[in-house]
Amino acid sequence: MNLALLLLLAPFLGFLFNIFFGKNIGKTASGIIGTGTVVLSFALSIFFFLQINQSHQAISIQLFDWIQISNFKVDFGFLLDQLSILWLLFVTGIGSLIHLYSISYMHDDENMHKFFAYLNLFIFFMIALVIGSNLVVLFIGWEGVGLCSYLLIGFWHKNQDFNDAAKKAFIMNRIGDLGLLIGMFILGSLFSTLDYATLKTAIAGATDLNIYWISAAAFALFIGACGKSAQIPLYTWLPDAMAGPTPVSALIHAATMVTAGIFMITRLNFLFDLAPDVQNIIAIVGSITALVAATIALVQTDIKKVLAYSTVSQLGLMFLALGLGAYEVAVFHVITHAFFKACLFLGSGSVIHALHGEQDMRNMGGLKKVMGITFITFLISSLAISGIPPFSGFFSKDEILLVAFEHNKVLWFIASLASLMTAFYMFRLLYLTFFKEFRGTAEQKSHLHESPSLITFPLIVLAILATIGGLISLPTNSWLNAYLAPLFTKTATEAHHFGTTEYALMAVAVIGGIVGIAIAYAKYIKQNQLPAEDAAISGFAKVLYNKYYVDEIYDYLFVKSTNSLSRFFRDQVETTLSSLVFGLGKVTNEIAFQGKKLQSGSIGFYLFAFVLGLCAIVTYLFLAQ
Amino acid sequence: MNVSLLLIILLVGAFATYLAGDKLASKVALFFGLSALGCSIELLNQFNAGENISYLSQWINQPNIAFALKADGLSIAMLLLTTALTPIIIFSSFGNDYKNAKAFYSLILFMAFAMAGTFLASDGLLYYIFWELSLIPIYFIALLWGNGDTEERKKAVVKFFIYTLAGSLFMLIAFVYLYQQAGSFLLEDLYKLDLSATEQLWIFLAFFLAYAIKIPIIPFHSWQAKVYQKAPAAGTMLLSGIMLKMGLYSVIRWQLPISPLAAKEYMNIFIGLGIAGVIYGSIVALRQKDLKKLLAYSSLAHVGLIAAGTYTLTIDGLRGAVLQMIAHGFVVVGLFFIAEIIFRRYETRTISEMGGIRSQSPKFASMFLLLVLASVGLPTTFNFVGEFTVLYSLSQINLWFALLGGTTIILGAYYMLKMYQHVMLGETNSKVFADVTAKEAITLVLIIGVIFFFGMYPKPITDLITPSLENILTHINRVN
Amino acid sequence: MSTILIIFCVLAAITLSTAFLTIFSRNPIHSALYLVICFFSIAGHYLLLNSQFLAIMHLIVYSGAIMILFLFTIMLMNLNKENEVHKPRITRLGAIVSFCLICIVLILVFINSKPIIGEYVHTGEDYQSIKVLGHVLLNEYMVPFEFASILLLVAMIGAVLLSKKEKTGK
Amino acid sequence: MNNILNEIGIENYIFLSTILFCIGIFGVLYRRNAIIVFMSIEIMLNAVNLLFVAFSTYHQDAQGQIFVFFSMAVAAAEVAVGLAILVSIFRNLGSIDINNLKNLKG
Repeated sequence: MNLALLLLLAPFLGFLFNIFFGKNIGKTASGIIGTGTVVLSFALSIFFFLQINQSHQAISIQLFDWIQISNFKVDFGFLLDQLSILWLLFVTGIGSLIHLYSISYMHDDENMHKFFAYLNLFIFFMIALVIGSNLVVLFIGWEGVGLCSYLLIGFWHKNQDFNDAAKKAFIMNRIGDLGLLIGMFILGSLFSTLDYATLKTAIAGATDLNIYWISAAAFALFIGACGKSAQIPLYTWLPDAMAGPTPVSALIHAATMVTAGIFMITRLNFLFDLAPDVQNIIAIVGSITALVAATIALVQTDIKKVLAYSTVSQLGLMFLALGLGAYEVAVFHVITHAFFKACLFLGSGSVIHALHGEQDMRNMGGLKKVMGITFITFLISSLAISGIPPFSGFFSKDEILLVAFEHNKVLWFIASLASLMTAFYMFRLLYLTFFKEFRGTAEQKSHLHESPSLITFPLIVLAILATIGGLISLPTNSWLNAYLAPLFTKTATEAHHFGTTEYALMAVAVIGGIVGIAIAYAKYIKQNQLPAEDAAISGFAKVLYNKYYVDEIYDYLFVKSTNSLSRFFRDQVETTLSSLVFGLGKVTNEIAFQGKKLQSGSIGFYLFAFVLGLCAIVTYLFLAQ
Repeated sequence: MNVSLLLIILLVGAFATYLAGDKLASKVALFFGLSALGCSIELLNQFNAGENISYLSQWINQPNIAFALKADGLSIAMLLLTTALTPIIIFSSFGNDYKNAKAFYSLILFMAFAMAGTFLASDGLLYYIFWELSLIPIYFIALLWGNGDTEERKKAVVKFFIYTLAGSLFMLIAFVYLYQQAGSFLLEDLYKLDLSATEQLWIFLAFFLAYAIKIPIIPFHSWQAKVYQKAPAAGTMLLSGIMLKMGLYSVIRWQLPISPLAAKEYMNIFIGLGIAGVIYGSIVALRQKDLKKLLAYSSLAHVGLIAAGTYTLTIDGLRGAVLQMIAHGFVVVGLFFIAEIIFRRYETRTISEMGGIRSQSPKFASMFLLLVLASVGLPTTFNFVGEFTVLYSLSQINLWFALLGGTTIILGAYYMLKMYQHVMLGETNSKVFADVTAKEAITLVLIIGVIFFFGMYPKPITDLITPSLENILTHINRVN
Repeated sequence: MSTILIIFCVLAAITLSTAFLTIFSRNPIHSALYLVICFFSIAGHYLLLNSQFLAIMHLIVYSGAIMILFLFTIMLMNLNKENEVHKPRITRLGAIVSFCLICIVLILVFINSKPIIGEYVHTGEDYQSIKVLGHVLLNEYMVPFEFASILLLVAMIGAVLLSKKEKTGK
Repeated sequence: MNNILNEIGIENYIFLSTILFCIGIFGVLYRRNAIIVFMSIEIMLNAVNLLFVAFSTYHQDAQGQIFVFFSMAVAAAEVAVGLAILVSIFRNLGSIDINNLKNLKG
């Protein structure tokens, strides 16, 4: 128990230390402390993993009461089971690597200690999210990682554009958070608990389940997941979030935080299984997101933007798997994706580092020669994400496509199309960045260099993982499925029956990937094309380049309308209300003023009033009865 | 210990502060504020030991008015809020150089006295007297030490005074009517009354008018923003931190149990008003140019949610409301203090004239950010506990209420972060921003500490208020 | 119809008509003279009710003192001309309406109160001779009596002060 | 000897004094000349006095008559002061038309 707490609190202690003393102890020291705490957590995660892999017994910790609700109470409780430990492993593992990477990457920044503090805080919240034993503790982590994302996207806070991006990320996440809250409220009132274990038994034991409300809860939770995991319609924050330093993009916006939605849905799989309508929605949203994001990624020229949309697209695939009830497949893809996408981001970070902040691919090229390690790791990851065997992405993506084919051909087609595009844009990225001649300025060229070993080491590790990561769940003999089996109610983990269809599908997927690569090769190597300048883009490409104008539409529909409503309220309604109140005063004043005129001073008039008053009083007293 | 000792300390403190002279006034006031805090902690101990904390003596025979004070868990929670915030507010004013300081600090203590009395009184007329008494010091504080154009300030403050006074008169009428029915102003006697539905409706409305103006619930809020803007920092803190809570407390203590039928019958309307306040306040806050006005509207939004919680008439709603009241009290005091700190350096409250402070004073930025986060109800802050409970109670009434009320977490984040961005972030400001002084830092750290401690461990407060809220709830549910 | 009733009717008729004439006369002197007649008739009523002392007092105070005062004032102001501008017609109409209204209201009140009309008590005691009145006045009403004298004194001083010509030359 | 009211009836006195009183009111309303207004007031006072005396007889009691004495004393004082005021008004304004007296206006 104490070790579990240490696992949770180590990054938090690192955060406290760095925020209070980080400035005084020097950059490297604060980086080492930040990294060390996460490595400690990672070690503890391994410890718990080994423990649980043997005992198959979940560890549950209750700390103290937190929130008291009439029909239940929420406590600080933690649950270490297969799922949470799996997540812990790659969160802290990749976290450690990225911390390590950051020591070098952020070394020039004056606020490096803060950077590490925030990263540590993020890891802390992520751990809380993962190991919380109930939805509210999950919510702490959920909001906490959102906060860290806000802090880290806006890390260079002097640039208001970055701050805008940070704010946007936080607020869009909060829209999802509201959904999560609503889902919690429905669950709370239905089952009087928010604890996963009790919830599971309550649902399993219930005889008359109200499917309508359960579906509502599942849908609300899905909205929450949409926000955090950047699905349509709440995905636009993620590409903007690339404003943050690249390690942040790798850690938060590719590998860990954005998978929180998938974690939550997997966690509550027993609930989602009861709501097939919601599952359908999830699958459809996931596949559409995958396709839309992939199309946008086709034409982006900012290296990080391409990766960002690629992330959205991959997350869409995961949601597709979730929607089809194949939770373990989604988890599998989460893990492999974490490896190769972190690697890709870190690799792009390495490139950006070498080019001193240049992110536009049109100004890159030919880096293969100078940045060998970066190139190779990048290539491996690109192959992995494109689904080329034997790299890890092939296995996970293939499983998703298989599941989709089993359920719905249209979804399969969309997903396949998205993967084909993935292969194309990834290799477009690769070719534009690393092949041909360097297109940047001469000054940049003179500084080109391979990154230091602190940067390349994580790249190598991640590339290895991206290569062999597929081993944990081979199509016929899946360790992962067996490991996760206790979590799921449905026995969907049965090994696929491998027949001709499956092999054919696999072949189609691989061929699709190769076709994508080939098109990219033809276009950018053979024909030596370059993406057009911003002004020269036209037609559908322009729509894609401008991301379907979704940002503009949202801006117009929500931000502008809210702002003009606000202005209307401020200028019209407020003044009206205010003048109504003043109006009351004015009416009183006016009555007094008019009444004053009655006091004309004319004795004759007074006497009349007197006599009439006398009449009235006498009538009232003696005659009215 | 006698419960009236608390009131005596505060009252004596007010006079002593005045007599101490301008130089010593602040210290004397702080001393008495702290002793009042000690006194209420002692009351808390006694209460936890199971003692009955009340004081009753006949005051006027004809009509039958008693000097009746009674403290249950709810009252003690509110007393703690009052007596904890009063020293903080006094301490936060140390950095300002007010002229005629003795009167200023004396009025603050006097106000604390009146508010503590309001929370303690269990006799209708006594309660009413304290209720109105609290209006007098804040009127002078806002009028004499406020900022901005004198004429405009006078207008705003007089409007506030007359508006709230007018609302309270309806409450007085309700009390007179209740007295005619019950023959006594004592709370227990009023609880026992068996009024018809129509009578209850009228009484409910009369109370509502008084409270809706004080809290304020839209559309009765038009005094708020201007007064918050014009009043001095301490005045704004008193208003938003404690005085608002008087209204909410009174809803729970007086309005709901005395007229439960009406409260049940028209529940949806009043919850709707509260939630309308949430959305309206948040949206208006989006485009405020003045920092204090923005905070005022944010306060309107939060208070709307609290009010909606109280009108759900569920234990969750009441408990969440009380928790949120306390949390909001601390946060809003902290935020107004932030505004004051900036004003001390920049001599402005206009948001567009700020910006880039974070790079000048990172410490200040962190503390500000923590308060902003608390205000938007991030989990592990006290506000989250209250907000969560209130929203849950709303969802029990109608899911749409929770959904609409929940927009506060989106819109709240929007306007607060937008404000934070324009006040703190961006290119380094050309004007010099001296780092926070030790006194300022202590104040802020105290507030932040309270917010996070109770955000993690709200159990003491929950346990304190729950029995008395359940008791009130049985009174509410006595008729069906 | 008894003699007394006839006397009453005649006196009442004189009272009312002279009262009206007082008001309608354009010349203040005439008004004053009609008022004197009115007072005389009221004194007649007193006599009819067997209150001789009061009747005498009435004559002395009203017809003697007060009316003389009036006449002197009128002469002092030289108002014995019919130069008064009448009030506007609407006011006069209003006055008549009010007059009718209050008459009706008051009379209705008396009618509504349903007085018991029947035998009147006659104790045979002496209650209104000078002797009895003086006794009551100086025993039971001693203090008010003294105050009345102070009042008269004060009124006298006041009247003198008020009507004294202000010294204009400064 | 009989009560004289047996012959006349108290109600006749009531009506008489009521009408007399109303005539007084009418005079006050009708005329602008302050002197006449004063006279109307005297008529009203006398209407009341008359009723006092009538009731004094009705009750066979001296109290009513005593009251009339006081009433007379007050009336005398009032007339003395009132007329003095009128005189001084006349001196200042040159007329005693009550429509000219508008100084009561605040």
